[in-house]
Amino acid sequence: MVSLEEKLKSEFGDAILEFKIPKDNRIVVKVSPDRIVDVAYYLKNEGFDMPISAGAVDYMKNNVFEVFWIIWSSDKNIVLILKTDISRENPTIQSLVEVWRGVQKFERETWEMFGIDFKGHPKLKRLLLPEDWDYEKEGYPLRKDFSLKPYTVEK
Amino acid sequence: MIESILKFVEANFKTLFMITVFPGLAFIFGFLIFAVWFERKYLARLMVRMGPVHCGKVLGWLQLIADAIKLITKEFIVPRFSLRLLFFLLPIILPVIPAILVVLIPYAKDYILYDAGGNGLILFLALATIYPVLSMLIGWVSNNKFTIIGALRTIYMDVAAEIPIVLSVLGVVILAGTYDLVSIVEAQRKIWFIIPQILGFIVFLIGYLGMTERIPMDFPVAEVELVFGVKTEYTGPLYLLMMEADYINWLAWSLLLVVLYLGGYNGPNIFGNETISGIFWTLIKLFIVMVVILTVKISYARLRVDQAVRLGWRVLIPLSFINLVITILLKYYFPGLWGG
Amino acid sequence: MSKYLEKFEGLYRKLPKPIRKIFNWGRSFSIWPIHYVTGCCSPEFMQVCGPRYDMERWGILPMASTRQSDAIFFVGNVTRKMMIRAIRLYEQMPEPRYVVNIGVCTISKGPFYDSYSVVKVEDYLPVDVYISGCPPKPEAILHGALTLRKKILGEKVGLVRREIKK
Amino acid sequence: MGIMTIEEVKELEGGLMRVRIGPQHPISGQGTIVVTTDGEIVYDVEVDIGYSHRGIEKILENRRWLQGIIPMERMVMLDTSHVAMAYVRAIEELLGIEAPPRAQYIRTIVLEMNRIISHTYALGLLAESTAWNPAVFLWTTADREPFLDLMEMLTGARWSYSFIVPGGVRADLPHGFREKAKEAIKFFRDRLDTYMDAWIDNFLFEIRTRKVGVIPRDKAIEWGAAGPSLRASGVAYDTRKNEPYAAYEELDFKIVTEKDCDSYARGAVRVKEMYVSLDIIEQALDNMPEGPVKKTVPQNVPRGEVYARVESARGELGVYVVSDGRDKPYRVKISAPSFRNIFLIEMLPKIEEIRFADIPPIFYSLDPWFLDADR
Repeated sequence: MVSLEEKLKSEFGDAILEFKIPKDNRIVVKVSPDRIVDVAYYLKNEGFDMPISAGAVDYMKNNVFEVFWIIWSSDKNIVLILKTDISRENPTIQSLVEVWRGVQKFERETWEMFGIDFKGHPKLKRLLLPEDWDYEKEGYPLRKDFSLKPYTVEK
Repeated sequence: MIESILKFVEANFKTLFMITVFPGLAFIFGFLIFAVWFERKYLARLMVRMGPVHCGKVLGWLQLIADAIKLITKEFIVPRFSLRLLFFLLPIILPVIPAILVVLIPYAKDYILYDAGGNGLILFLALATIYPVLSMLIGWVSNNKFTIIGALRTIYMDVAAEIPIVLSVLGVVILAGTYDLVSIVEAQRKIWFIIPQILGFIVFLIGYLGMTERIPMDFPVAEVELVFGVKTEYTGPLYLLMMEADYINWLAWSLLLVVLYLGGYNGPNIFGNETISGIFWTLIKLFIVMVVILTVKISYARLRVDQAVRLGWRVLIPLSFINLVITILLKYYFPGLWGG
Repeated sequence: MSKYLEKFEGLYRKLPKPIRKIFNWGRSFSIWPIHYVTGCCSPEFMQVCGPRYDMERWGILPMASTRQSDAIFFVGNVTRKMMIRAIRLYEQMPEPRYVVNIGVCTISKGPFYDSYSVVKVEDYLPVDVYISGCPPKPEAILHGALTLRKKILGEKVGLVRREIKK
Repeated sequence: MGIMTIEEVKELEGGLMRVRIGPQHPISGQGTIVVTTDGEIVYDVEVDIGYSHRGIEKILENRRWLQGIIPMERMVMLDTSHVAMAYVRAIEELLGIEAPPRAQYIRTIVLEMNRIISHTYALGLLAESTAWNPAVFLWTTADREPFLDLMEMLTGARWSYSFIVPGGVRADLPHGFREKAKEAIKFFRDRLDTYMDAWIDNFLFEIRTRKVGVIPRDKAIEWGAAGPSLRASGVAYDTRKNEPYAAYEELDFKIVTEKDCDSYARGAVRVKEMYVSLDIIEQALDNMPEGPVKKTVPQNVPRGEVYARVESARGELGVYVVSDGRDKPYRVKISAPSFRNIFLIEMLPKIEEIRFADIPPIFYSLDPWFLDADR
């Protein structure tokens, strides 16, 4: 696993912002958003082939969205968390559907819940929210500035 | 005036009795109530449930009456984009066809309403063809996607089941040497045709399951993909009529099965009256057929359309030809056994 | 209310009392809910239809098509997206039709009291019976179903019950 | 369902129609699948979910750590303790504590009983979807009841237990639980033998499900299948072995896999897994250590982020939790197995011929639970 870190750093240099091994079978890699597709392809060739999940976290104080993909390696049995930070004002990121086809639905959900635009995604269509949901009026539900107060039942 | 009516009734008492009581209206309605109740109760027991219990104190026997009352008093809806007149008329015509089939069947030696001049079998098969066509039309005029797929499947089913049925029935006709249903039953005095015609019986049984839309050949009404098949859009009283038609069709075909292969009304004369014991044995055999079919229903999966059609053309039709050859040989070497 | 329904309504009102009683008896013993699940009480509802609790003893039989059914059992939370469909289903059902709320989510949003998506059923459709619990015990669901039965037995026979709230 | 619009009639003239199966349909559950078909062959399938989306991820940000278990459990009513376990595992990992050994064993028993409850449902619906032996669906409903009774005896509820909490479990085994559990296991093993007989003998069921909905091994990995659907394609992936939790490390069991990759194999995996679950419960009952069942835990969880996963009945259930050191989570992302599995059906018409009548068996062999996919 140490070798993977070295390999990544020698291949991509400064694009690898962070490399952590919090416990057995876990790797956390943080990359800069412009090299995300290259890193993803590289990792796929390293054996990380099955997408498990993808999503985002809203860090309102730092004014960033942290987008993450969780990938499993079928022969090494390691879970990899691939992360990247994008700005909150202009949330666009390259989609990884071309690398791992299975992340399609997760990216679609993230687009819907956060308003993050995944470039190159084949089907950004509403999935979970009702048809009459109005983003202008109601906002994106999983962002931190979305309040549940108007929906709460009065006691 | 009244006298002449009374005279007419006296002269034609038997015919009138047959039309109104047995095997006419009263019998058909009695069968409907019994069959639906029995199906629900029997299947429920096989599913380790109770089925209807509380309606009518004993074994829930009034359940069907309650259902009928509810359905009759419900609003009926005619969908806006359907062909309204046909949508309304076809379900009313539908139960008539199988009801005619029921009265073509001999229940005892001299107890038959209409013997079609010795061509009862041909008339039966000819009339029975109308039922799937009407069913298809109903699916078409309802103008719903599920009913249209159901209608298409009805035709597939007709193609898969009808031709093997006709071919297998030919074996019986050759053995008995007649199209007359009474003579066919009489020809089974010594041996029921299920024994020499075992191949033909299997083919007929599978075709019969198709024509009556029962598992494993019930893909036109496959509820897991088609909701209710062609019945999907019908409400209240019209739905009741469609259900009735379904069960009467089942009754007619089961009776034909009894007549052709299970010896019809033949059986020991236990009541000392040939007519009554004939009717008794017909009904007992009918009941046994019902139980077998319901048991099959609960133990097998449903065939897919293509599988069923393939079964019909690739397996059943060759089988029925082999059956024909065997029948001809039997007829040639043992002519005395078949009464004709 | 359509003209056709009004006409039938008048007819029903003119019927003698014993006949109307018989009608009510028939209706009360054959409540066919739609085969329709909205939320997370559905496993419990399934158990109630199953062998141990067996709702069919009272003639309650889930039906596949809306056209043949008499009642909607809202089984668990109803969301905004589902409510649009539920109203449509309710409109497709023939009169007389009944609505039963199973589970606290359908009554007051329950554990999802601050959800942005869950709605109360009574804001949209007229509700006949409320069954509380999360999920309710099978006995409670049976009791609710029998309460609906009693309600049908005691009501004035007619075709039209109520209009849909907008 | 319903009336066709003019556009749809025109489509029908072109030979194709779009049938919406759900949300009110005998097989649909809370979701919808939109099938483009000419009446027989299926050309395209589209999954439309969200009919029971309650926004659990958002609600969790509004709840304390312990309170969060309650809305979380409503995600999979058939399988609540696995969901709770995933969340609790994440919290315990953040806190850096572990439950006492006796609690781990009790957790294992609860989890495996829940797996049986859930798998009987999947088996019953697969049977129902081919109209194979409609009785089986109701048999499974009946055979679930002994386990529901055990759960009620142990936790006080039939479905939503909230039994597994950070630091252990809420209560110790009650009196007479062991004997009753043994009885239930013996009864259920008999019933499973009956199912196996019915399953293997029933040639019509095999005709309907063999070679239907084949998901090859590489495609299953590429699309991210989960749980039994993945194992039926020959991938030995089971979090209970790969990353053991509760007491699975000390117990002896094998991962069930099948090679056929079709609907039949997916059903067979579930039946065999139930045998394994029964064995695990028996072992856990026999080797149960003595001791306390609960530790006290602080209200606030330290800053950090963690991805915790468990093997729920439908597959791997992962929870990605971010904590900012307060008494409420900052963000919870739930990766639900049904959400991964249900989209497999979208991909299938592209690699093989599917007929309209194949849709229900494929659908139910994937065992989707839409509430879980919607969250």
